[in-house]
Amino acid sequence: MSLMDILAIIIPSALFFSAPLIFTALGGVFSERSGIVNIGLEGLMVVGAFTGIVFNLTFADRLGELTPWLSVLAAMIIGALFSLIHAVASITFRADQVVSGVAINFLALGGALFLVKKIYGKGQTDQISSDAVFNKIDVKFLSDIPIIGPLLFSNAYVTSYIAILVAIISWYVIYKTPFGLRLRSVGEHPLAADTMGINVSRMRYIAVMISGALGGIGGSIYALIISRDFSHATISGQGFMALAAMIFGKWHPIGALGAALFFGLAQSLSFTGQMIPGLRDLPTVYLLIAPYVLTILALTGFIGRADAPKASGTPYIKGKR
Amino acid sequence: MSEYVIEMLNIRKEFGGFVANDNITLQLKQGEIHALLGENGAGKSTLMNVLFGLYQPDGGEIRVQGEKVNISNPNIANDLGIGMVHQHFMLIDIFTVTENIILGSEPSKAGKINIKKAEEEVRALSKRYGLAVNPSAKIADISVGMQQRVEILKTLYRGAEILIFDEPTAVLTPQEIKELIQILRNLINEGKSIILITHKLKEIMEVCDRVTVIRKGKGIKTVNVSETNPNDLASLMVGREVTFKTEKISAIPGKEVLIIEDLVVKDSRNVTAVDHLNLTVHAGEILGIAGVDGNGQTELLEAITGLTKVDAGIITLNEKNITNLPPRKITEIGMAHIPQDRHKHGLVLDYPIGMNMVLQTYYKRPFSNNGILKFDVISKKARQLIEEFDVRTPDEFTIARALSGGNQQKAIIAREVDRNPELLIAAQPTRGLDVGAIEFIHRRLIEQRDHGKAVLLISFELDEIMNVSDRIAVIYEGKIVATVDPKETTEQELGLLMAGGKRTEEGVPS
Amino acid sequence: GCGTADKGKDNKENAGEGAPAEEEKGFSLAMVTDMGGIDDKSFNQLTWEGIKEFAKENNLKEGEGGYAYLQSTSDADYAPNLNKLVRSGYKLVFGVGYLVTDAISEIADQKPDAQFAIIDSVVEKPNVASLTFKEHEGSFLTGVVAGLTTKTNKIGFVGGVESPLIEKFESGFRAGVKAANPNATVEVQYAGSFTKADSGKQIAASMYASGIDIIYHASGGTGNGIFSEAKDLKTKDPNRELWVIGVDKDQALEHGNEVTLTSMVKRVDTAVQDLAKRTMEGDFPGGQVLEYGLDVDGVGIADSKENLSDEVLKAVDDWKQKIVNGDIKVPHTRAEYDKFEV
Amino acid sequence: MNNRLTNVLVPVFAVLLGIIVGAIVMLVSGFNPISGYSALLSGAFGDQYYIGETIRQVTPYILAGLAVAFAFRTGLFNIGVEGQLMVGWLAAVWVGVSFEAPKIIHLPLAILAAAFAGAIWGGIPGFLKARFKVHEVIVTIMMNYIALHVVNAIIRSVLSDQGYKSEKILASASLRSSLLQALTDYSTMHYGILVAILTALIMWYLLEKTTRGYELKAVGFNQHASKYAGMNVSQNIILSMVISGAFAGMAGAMEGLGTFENISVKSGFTGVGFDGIAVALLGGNTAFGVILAAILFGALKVGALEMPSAAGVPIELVDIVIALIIFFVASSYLIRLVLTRLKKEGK
Ligand SMILES: Nc1ncnc2c1ncn2[C@@H]1O[C@H](COP(=O)(O)OP(=O)(O)OP(=O)(O)O)[C@@H](O)[C@H]1O
Ligand SMILES: Nc1ncnc2c1ncn2[C@@H]1O[C@H](COP(=O)(O)OP(=O)(O)OP(=O)(O)O)[C@@H](O)[C@H]1O
Ligand SMILES: [Mg+2]
Ligand SMILES: [Mg+2]
Repeated sequence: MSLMDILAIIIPSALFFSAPLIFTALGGVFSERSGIVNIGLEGLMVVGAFTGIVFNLTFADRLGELTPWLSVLAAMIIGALFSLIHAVASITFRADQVVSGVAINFLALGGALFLVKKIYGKGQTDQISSDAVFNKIDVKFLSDIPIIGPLLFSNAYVTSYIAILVAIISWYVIYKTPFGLRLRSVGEHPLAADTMGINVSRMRYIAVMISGALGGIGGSIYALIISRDFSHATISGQGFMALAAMIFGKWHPIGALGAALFFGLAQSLSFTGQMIPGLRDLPTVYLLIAPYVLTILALTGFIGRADAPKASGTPYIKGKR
Repeated sequence: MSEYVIEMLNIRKEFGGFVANDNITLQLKQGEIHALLGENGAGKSTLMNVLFGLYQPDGGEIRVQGEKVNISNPNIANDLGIGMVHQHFMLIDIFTVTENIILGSEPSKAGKINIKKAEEEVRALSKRYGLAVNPSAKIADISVGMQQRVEILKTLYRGAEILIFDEPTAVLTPQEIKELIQILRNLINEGKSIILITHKLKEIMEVCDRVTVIRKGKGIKTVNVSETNPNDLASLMVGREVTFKTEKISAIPGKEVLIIEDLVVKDSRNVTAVDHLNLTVHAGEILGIAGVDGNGQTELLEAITGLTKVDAGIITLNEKNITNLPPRKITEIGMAHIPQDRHKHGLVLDYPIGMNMVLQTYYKRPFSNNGILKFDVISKKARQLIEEFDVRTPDEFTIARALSGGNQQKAIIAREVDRNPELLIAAQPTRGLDVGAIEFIHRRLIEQRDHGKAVLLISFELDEIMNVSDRIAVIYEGKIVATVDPKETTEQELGLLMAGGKRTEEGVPS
Repeated sequence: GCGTADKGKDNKENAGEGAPAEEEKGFSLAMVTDMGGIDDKSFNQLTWEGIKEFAKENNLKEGEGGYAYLQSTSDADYAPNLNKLVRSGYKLVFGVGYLVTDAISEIADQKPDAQFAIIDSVVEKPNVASLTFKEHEGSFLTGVVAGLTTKTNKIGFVGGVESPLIEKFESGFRAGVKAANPNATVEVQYAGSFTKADSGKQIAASMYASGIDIIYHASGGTGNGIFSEAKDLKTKDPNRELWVIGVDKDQALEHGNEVTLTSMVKRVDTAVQDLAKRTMEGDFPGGQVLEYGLDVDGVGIADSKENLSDEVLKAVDDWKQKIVNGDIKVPHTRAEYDKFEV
Repeated sequence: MNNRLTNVLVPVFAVLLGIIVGAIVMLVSGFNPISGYSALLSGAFGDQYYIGETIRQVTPYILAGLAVAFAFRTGLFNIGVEGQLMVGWLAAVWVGVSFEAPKIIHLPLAILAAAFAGAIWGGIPGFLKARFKVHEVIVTIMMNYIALHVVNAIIRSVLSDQGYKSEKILASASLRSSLLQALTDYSTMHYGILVAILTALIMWYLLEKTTRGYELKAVGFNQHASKYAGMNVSQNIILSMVISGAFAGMAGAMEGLGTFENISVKSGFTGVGFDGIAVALLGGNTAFGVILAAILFGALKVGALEMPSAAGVPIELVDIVIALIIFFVASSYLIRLVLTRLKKEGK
């Protein structure tokens, strides 16, 4: 296979693989930038996947074309509401944020499967219909550009582009708007923010709910585009990969985007690798672990240290120093 | 319409049973600088935090321009034209000066912060009040002095008419203090009124109109500065006589304990901070290093104590070469160190004060025995030190965090002095402390000297240097530019040398 | 299927009036699932369907004295679950999947007079019947289908986690392709998991992009990703010919037949029913290994054949005959495959 | 109010609240909480057999919990227990099948091998953190996946001939005992529980009584002050992860030498490592707390298996109850408020 062929294979598949991670990692960025550690991302994705699939199965015949979009919307809303639990616990009740995050993960999986059994009388849902999913597209005009056209703009899902767009928007919001400035101030030095008349709890509530919404989207597009159903194994570790992407990206939206894309590339490279003469003779295990080893090497080699927002993990209690 | 812009009447504030403010009354006249004076932990910050809306009073009332008000949060304080420069700066390191100033009331158009406009406004303000800042610099990269000017700008940006300064000078160099005092005057001329918390009586005498003294949470008395003097104020605040000039017998210098030859150290940004520096400290003397902040003091210290790498030169302690040795080796050879930043280096704030007392010695007998800690021994030692150095804490099991900076500092000094080292390094040992505590600490340093130990004192406070040192070395741009005898020099001369001026034979500045 | 719950109900009802109790001779049976649970769309589900079918015929009620299942949430649950069922007095206890092997042989020793059956694995104990399937033979037929259907002469196989069982699918399939179409090549990949749909989708993406037009998968939930990729490529370009071959059940029923070429079905359900019947009639084949192959239709290709041309079906039947007659021996390891000649 | 009393009451209330809310969930979703919980209870403690199974489940939870807790106490977050557990399991079985030896040698050797393997797997992230400041959370997550695939590959290529599982370990390396089986009516309980409790004691002693523990905690609280005080920060970070990893590896040994007596190809994570995070946090990252939390956790998990058959309640409900308990423990501030209220009214 020529390099071009290989790229033409791995880049599109990296794009759809990364999209859910991008959304979810961005959610993590919002939450942690406001000072709330969120290792509940996994759980938020579960809730998103569950909602997306159930909504899709329930309304597909009535909503037609719009079904996938509305499924994602539903997942977004439910994700945001679900994350309120984390917000209440860790902001209002000053819970240890890691503990609360862990609880979120248990609650999400337990609750979702419990409901699936209630609703469908079995442990996993049916496959959603092919008429109610996002389709692969070639972007008009762009896909005709030589070289990058086929690589970047063909055989892709619109959600991947939305993910990248959302990453850029997030960067703008966090670094260019008053809201973003306040968000970061609350995550760095809540007392200072308070003295500047910023409502610390409110900012943190908003941030956590944004992370819930984005996590919900991430989970739903994973389920809608990749697994097409929901079961105990649909979301198994992607949330933690998103967490890794967020840290890898140094709590920065564009960084998180880059990290998520990196994971996607590494993954699809390792699978495509199995078909490249020479590499195919390697024992499979080398290719299976390659993405993770690459990540560690990348971190060690040129990413290096990253500092979390100063106040992340610590509840803000008025009048305490 | 009363003559007072602010009236705090019988303010009471408790922290879980502990009475921090016990019916304190403070009245601020339009256009005056009103000093608030009290020991560490007397309740000054608490009182001001009440006025600024960070704490809610448990009793009493607040009036602004004669109107009774309820300041339930800082927003309301801002709206009432009250601004506060906090004791522990409220700045966000990773933000720029401008971002810190506009935070919470950002000029924006189409949802985007208009950073250009903001920076212009900041420039205008800093010009008007003579508060030199670089609007686009990150807080982490600017000097403490500039950080404080940023704090002041924050309040002015919000149109504050009444400004509260909580121990603004504790962290400043003499130069910066001079500038600050000028700034305060400008502010008054611009029609502002000021409450100034400070432990430095000299400053009160210099700029303030009236002063309110509080002790252990109770209001003692309010006097016109013109009708009082430092000694009266000191005894009012401490509740006993305080001597300022710590008198001491003249030193009998012995052998050379610390010898530094051609030391070169690079700072974190890898620029030469200590530049071929030579220095010697003898047994039985206190060598004071005078200098403006940022002339290499920090790097010099870290080099001597092994916290940072030496690029060239040799450091000798007790005839042993300690250049680039790990901190523990150096400690064992006989060095103790009262660090500049007590919270960052001095203490493990989440450990009980007792455990902090053995921070460098826990692994040695009698505090531990082949790897097993001996808690009874440690507690005994801790109680002894707490007693001896009068560290105000319920017991040795209280975590260090809950102590006032003043008492935290005493604990550190107790620990370091108790190791009875050949060389004691004291960096800014009295920063932020009240005169009582300062007097106590100075006596301890001199005691060490009198036991024939070498003491290296680094301070930005000239009168501390002048008071305590037997010899003064002036550091400028990483070099020792002069060594003078405190008896034969003047603050003016030192100030000049610290600014890089030359020195003539007669010791009269040219 | 969705209706299971109600089915359960109504046969409870007619059990209530219709069949008198003594007719059941108190026979009861139960199963222990692996982590997949009774609706894993694979052998757990098939076993459960077999049990339910049998129960229906013999008017057994769900619950003690009738039929039941216990789900395992981790490998550590197999032993306790098996033990539970024996202690609740079920006459015949199924363990499903090779992962349950050790647990069964252990409990079988502890409870010598209980009767067990293990599916997909062998336990040599007097009180354990082992039901295995000649997946390689069934896979051989799907290989034949693939070999004759491919336009590009490039075919893919995707396995879940490498193991002897999946190796049977792989070897049999490759042999079938080789037999039917020597010019076709088979690309083999393992996802390293039975649950990573994203890996499945990425593998499928790269395989289809590299010109492969048929993928046979033996990778459980990972296969979902393969189907979703195939469907999306098909939706985008309806004239494009690409296929997935399903496994265990007739996956066309679940994924539709626009991309499902055929499926290699394991009639676990019928095997379970046979065994249950024999056991109820007092003819429990303890200690025996019952191998279900093409000969007894224990394995084979699925009923939905819309996508299979007559000559393909014809070829399939011929090869099936050859195998049943023993004219050719289908390899079930890579080693045997390498030696395999037609 | 009496602080010690509160500290005892808070978790108790948290558990009660969790169970109550769980009951409400059952009610609204049409199940009978009484039968649900009695099934849970009998499934966990019903008779000696179930007790045996519960103890067997508690054993690895204790060790995994200790691993997470130990790292937490020194300011590190070890999400990699899962992977460290797997390599430990592999190492233990490897030693268990490789050669014969008297039990006094063979069994300890196998456990040590597991601890050692886990220590290396945990030490790598520790080293990368200390040396390159790489965030331990990412590295440990990545190491989990690497462990999964590498362990599977070794089982197939080294411990078996392309098979799916290793040989059964030799009796001389087994933690099982006919005595325990007789006592618990053939449960899979084994002597590992003693190992786990011993390890808890060791952790407590190490952290609370020794100079090493003093250093580790100091570094966890404030690296600058520790460096100033002459401690070797990097060394302590690595050591902390090494010890944490060793505990996790021993959790693997419990599975390999006790519960399963072999190791088979895994198609996914065991989950014990992730549950360990919850156990540690529930237990307040203290050795004793971890033991209690592990018992609670193990009982819930084992008891849950009984709920579908005996009460028709889906297993997942237990995850919900667990989650709720964790929430209420975390939100102890709320409970403290309530308790102080009650006290006030009492007066
Ligand atoms: N957040 C708090 N929680 C509990 N007690 C407090 C708190 N803040 C202050 N106190 C108590 O109130 C007393 C006064 O504290 P305050 O900060 O006002 O002292 P201060 O006068 O500012 O001391 P310093 O001169 O050192 O700044 C302290 O001694 C302390 O015991
Ligand atoms: N979180 C807290 N809980 C209890 N008491 C506190 C707390 N924070 C501060 N205090 C009390 O507040 C008092 C003053 O605190 P503060 O930090 O102002 O002391 P300080 O001497 O001003 O410190 P520094 O010298 O560093 O400025 C101390 O006596 C301390 O006991
Ligand atoms: Mg103060
Ligand atoms: Mg102070």
